[in-house]
Amino acid sequence: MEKLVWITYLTIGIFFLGSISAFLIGKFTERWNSFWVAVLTGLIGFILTCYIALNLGEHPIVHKFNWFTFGSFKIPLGIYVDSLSVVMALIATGIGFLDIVFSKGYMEDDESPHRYYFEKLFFIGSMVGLVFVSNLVGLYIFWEGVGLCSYLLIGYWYWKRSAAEAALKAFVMTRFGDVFMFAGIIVAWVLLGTINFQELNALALAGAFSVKLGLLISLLIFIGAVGKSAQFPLFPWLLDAMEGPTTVSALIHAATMVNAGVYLVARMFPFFDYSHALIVVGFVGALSAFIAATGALAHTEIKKILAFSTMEHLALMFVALGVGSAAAGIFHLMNHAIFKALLFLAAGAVIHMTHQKDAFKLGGLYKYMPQTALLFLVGILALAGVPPFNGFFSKDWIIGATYAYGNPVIFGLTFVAAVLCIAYGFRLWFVVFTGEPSEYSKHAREAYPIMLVPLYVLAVLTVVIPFFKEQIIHFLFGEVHEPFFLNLLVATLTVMFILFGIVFLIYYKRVISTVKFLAHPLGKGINEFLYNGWYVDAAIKWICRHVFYGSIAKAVEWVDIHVVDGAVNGTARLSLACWDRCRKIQTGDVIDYLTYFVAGVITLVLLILFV
Amino acid sequence: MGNVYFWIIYAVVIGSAIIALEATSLLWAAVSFVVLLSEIALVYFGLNMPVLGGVQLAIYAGGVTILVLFAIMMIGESYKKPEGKAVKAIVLSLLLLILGTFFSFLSAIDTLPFKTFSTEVLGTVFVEKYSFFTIVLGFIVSALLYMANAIITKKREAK
Amino acid sequence: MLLEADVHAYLFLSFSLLAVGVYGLLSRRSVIRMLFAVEMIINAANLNLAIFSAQRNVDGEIFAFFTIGLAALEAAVGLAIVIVFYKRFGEVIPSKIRNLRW
Amino acid sequence: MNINYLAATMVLALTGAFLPVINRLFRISGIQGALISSIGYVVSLFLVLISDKGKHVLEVFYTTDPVSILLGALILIASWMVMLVIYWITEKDKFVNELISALMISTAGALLLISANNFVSLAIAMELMTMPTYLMVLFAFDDKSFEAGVKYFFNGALAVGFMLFGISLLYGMTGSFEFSALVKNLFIDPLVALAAVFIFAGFGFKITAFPFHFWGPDVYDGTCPGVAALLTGISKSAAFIGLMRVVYEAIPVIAGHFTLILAIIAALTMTVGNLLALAQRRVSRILAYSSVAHAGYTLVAFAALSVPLSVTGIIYHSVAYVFMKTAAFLCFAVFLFVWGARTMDDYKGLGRREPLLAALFLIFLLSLAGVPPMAGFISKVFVFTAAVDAGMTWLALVGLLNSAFSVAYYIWIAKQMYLEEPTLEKPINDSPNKNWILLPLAVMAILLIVFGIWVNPVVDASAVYAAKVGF
Repeated sequence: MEKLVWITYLTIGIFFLGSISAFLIGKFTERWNSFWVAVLTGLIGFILTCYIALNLGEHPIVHKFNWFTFGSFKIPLGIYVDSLSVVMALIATGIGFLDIVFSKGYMEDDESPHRYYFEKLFFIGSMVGLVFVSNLVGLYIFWEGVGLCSYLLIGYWYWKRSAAEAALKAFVMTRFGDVFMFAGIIVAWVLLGTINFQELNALALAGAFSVKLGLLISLLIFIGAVGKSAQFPLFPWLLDAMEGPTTVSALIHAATMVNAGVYLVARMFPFFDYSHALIVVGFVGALSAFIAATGALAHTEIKKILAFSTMEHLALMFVALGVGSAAAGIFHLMNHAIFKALLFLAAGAVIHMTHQKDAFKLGGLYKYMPQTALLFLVGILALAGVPPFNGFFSKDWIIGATYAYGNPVIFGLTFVAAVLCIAYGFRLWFVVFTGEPSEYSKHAREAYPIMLVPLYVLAVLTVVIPFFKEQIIHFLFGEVHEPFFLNLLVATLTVMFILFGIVFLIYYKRVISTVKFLAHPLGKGINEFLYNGWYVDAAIKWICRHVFYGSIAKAVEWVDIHVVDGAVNGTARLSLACWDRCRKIQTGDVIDYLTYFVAGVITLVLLILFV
Repeated sequence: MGNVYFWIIYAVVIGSAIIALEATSLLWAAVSFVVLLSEIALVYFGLNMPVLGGVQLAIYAGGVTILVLFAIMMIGESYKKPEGKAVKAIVLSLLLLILGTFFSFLSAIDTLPFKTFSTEVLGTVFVEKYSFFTIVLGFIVSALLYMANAIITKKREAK
Repeated sequence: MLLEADVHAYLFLSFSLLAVGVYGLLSRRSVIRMLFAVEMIINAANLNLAIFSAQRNVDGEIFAFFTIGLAALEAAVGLAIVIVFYKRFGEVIPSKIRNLRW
Repeated sequence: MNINYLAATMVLALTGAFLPVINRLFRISGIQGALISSIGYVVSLFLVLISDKGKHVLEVFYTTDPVSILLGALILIASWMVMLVIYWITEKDKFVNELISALMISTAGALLLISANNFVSLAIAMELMTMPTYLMVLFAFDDKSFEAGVKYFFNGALAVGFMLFGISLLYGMTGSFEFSALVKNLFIDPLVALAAVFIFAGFGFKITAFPFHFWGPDVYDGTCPGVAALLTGISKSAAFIGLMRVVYEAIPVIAGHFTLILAIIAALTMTVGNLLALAQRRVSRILAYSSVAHAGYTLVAFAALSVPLSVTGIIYHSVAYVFMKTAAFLCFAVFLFVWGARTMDDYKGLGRREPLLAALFLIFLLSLAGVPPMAGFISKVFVFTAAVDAGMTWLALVGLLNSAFSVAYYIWIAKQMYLEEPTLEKPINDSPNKNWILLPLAVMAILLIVFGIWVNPVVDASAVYAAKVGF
């Protein structure tokens, strides 16, 4: 047991060590040497994680220590590794490793690979730390580390204005959620006296605190998860984050960052369950899934379609958690990580070879990149949930669980979203790989072997995973009852088949034209509505600008008019922003400053007199 | 409450202070300022503190006033009637006075009999306990002299 | 003893001097008068120290020596700044120079 | 006071006092001057570090406890770095030795201030720290610095006057200046409250608390940035500790009634600082207002004075603050010297022109914003936890909101540096040995990160102090 503890710490540490040495070695020797360091680090990290997974017995690995103590106040830290964390770590390190290998081909023209691999290893390391720590404070530290790395990686091509802005947006939006999460942690710590996951869950199971308090804490923490996992309404950053390199998107979407939110909810599942927060999780998930699935239908960029699909699948996981089936959610997380990594990396190969991100400007690529096309198809099939592939098993389980849960709204939204996968998936595939080759397609050639090898590994995994479903579920959750409804399965497959038919007719046979639909104002409106993600981004901007900014400005304005300036020149400049007025106190006149000083002293004295 | 001498001194101190601020001519203001400082020295003498009174006279009425006069000669001042701000200043200072007096009457501070300390005691305590601070004052003076030298030379070179 | 007064009267004196000093600092716009006002405020504190020292022990009186020294240094520094200010701007009214604000 | 600590301050002040003399005699160059004063700093630092041993002198006036040793060492390091940067950027100025001399004497004042436990020594140490800076502010010798000098002087004089008045009132109540005597003899009384307010006003001037802060941004902006680093980093940190000693050791009996007022002042200070910082275009003013906001964060800890954690909050924030603010202003100074960059527009693209310097600047800005690995984060955690502990959750929430707000303008500077196209074409002062100047800044960045992770020294020191003041 003692050995496993040290190996766990070593696993977290090796990534940070590797990231720094990759940077230094790349900086002071040949730049691409950092790649070998990164590969070595990733491999060792993966092997160590596998070792932990194989040696993990019935009991979780637990180690506790205090970061520091001060009287009765102490900040505990420590690790807690059970099957859930180990599976998350396997996903992060395994897919991270494949992604590192793939990047050798994708980033071949890059000038600073040492920076790239430094940030990348740091990212993976933060994620591994995040799933191994045993309490909320430790999680928060790594949580911020993940956010920082995503900021750096999304803005990796910082000289591109759009990339820089996307990075900033991702940072600000996830930070916004984190503020609430931090508040939740503080509330939990102060009022419940603990921040350890196991103790919190035990308290919840024992019913040691009121449901309302639990609901408050759960919701505050859930807002953090919403920001990190890009759910409604904090998802617009995920779309803009496509400005980063595609390998980074693969890492963010499949292996690390967005999974963190799902992991957090799963980790605190009993707590959420006790405090009745799961219904909120379910509703947010269902709504996000619906928004994302419809949005993906309208988009034209390869990566943005994939981004919407990520959001949808994460939402499905949240729905699964929300309806109380944590096993389905985590199983789907694992499957999603595999096929989404496959899709993103394949898309990366396409984009790298054609230098074009817009799917509708490509076409007929099958002829030039047959292997990539087939691998992409495997990914699409898994994404759509077609039977022999892994996506089918978990997605069907989620639909079944939702049906069994019995809430018609959640079920309806989830069902529609789940079946729409096949529509946008095949729409994307048909548009990119079939039809007449375009200008961009004609220069393309097959991806390099070093890029194809990770793809093949992932594609094989999509087929192999279903065979081990029982073992995996047992490893994770022990005995779990899986709801099964034959009618529902048949209905799902039928609707999916019909949708496939429609997509086939529109985009492959091209017998139905969408031009007329788009020309009609209503159709155009719907398209734009979906394209812009239901205008949530615009709404957030509007709220920021008008509600927060406007109200603060108005409040300060009022104070200024009625208190500072009197009626002298108040009403004239209503439209000035808040600070523009506020700073007028700083008159620059030394006598005014002295007056404020004395007035301050007298006010304090009066306050003492009367308070 | 105090005897008649106290109130005479009170009147002179406050009166000269006000004149020092309000007098139209800067020279009269300076003279009034000297009167104020000397009156305070007189209070010290009245409290049987001849050394403190002497120091007050020497440093203030001697040193500071000469500095001020020197500055007045260099600068000069054309007196202008202050505008606007005086009301705020009067209100604030009156508030301060009223609050302070009010608090002092509310307070449980007790009037002890006045004692006289001999100059020997003063000197002994000063040397034994407080002599360290003369070194500190010396450092302040040296830093100020260096900086003043730098600034004055800079000024000369700037011309 | 020449000045026979209880502590409240003395406090009234020092508070009055403080108030006059504050009044001067806030209402006079010329730097020299402001310097006068600063000296008045410090003298008010000194008066307090001397009075309480006469009632209690010798510490306050010695602190008053240091305070006088510090106040004199402060006056010297102030005059140096004032003269530099005057030489540059040709002006003894700091309220008129307001480049640093907001 | 420990004899070694006393020797440390004397060595520092004497080195400062004799530096211009040496210059007058031997005409030393900038590097030689830096070496000589570095020797002074190193000896002094060594003496401070060994000052838990040796005999004690002047026990009535000064105490040497872990807090003064810790803060003294850190203030010395910060001041040392300021000295190096000032030598580097004002090498051509004939009077740089005089400036350094005043800097060292002022630092000696800060060292005395953080160990004072008597109002006499406190007032005189504060004057020793403040008085040279009245003239140092004028050193840049341009219009702005004159204006700043006048503002600083009159505000300072008023503050000193009020503080002396308050001290005299306390003396009148008890007949002693010693904290240990005051804490025994003081009782709740209107005059004591008045005196406490007056003394707080004097400190409020130094730490730029809300109604007393107005001089701050103008002066930090108007003077040369090296002096601003001294004013806002070192002397403010020392004033925090001085105020802490007054509040916890001298007037705890009355301070307990001030928590609400302190909380209100803290909230106002933070809000005013952050709101006004958002409006600025000049980087020095942004840093100045953020310094005001940081005074507010520290006052949050003061407001929570009923719990022992507040001591840790104050000390930790002072530790973090002395490095991050000093270093931020020094980075600004170097940018100003090399590129002439003052406004936000000038900072565009400087991340590409000066990658290492900009990276260091970013570290300090992030620390000011309170991002995890740096000391600025942990200090905020302590401060806000102390507030929650003391039952002032609303204050902690205001603080959290404020620190969320403040991220905006720090990130804005970073954005200008990294994401925009450069506007400045070539440096105005391109020194060949430019990389040397990164060394002092890197030292501060490393210390900032070390104190962000290794919290034990500060926490231990504060635990000792908390035990001493009777928690």
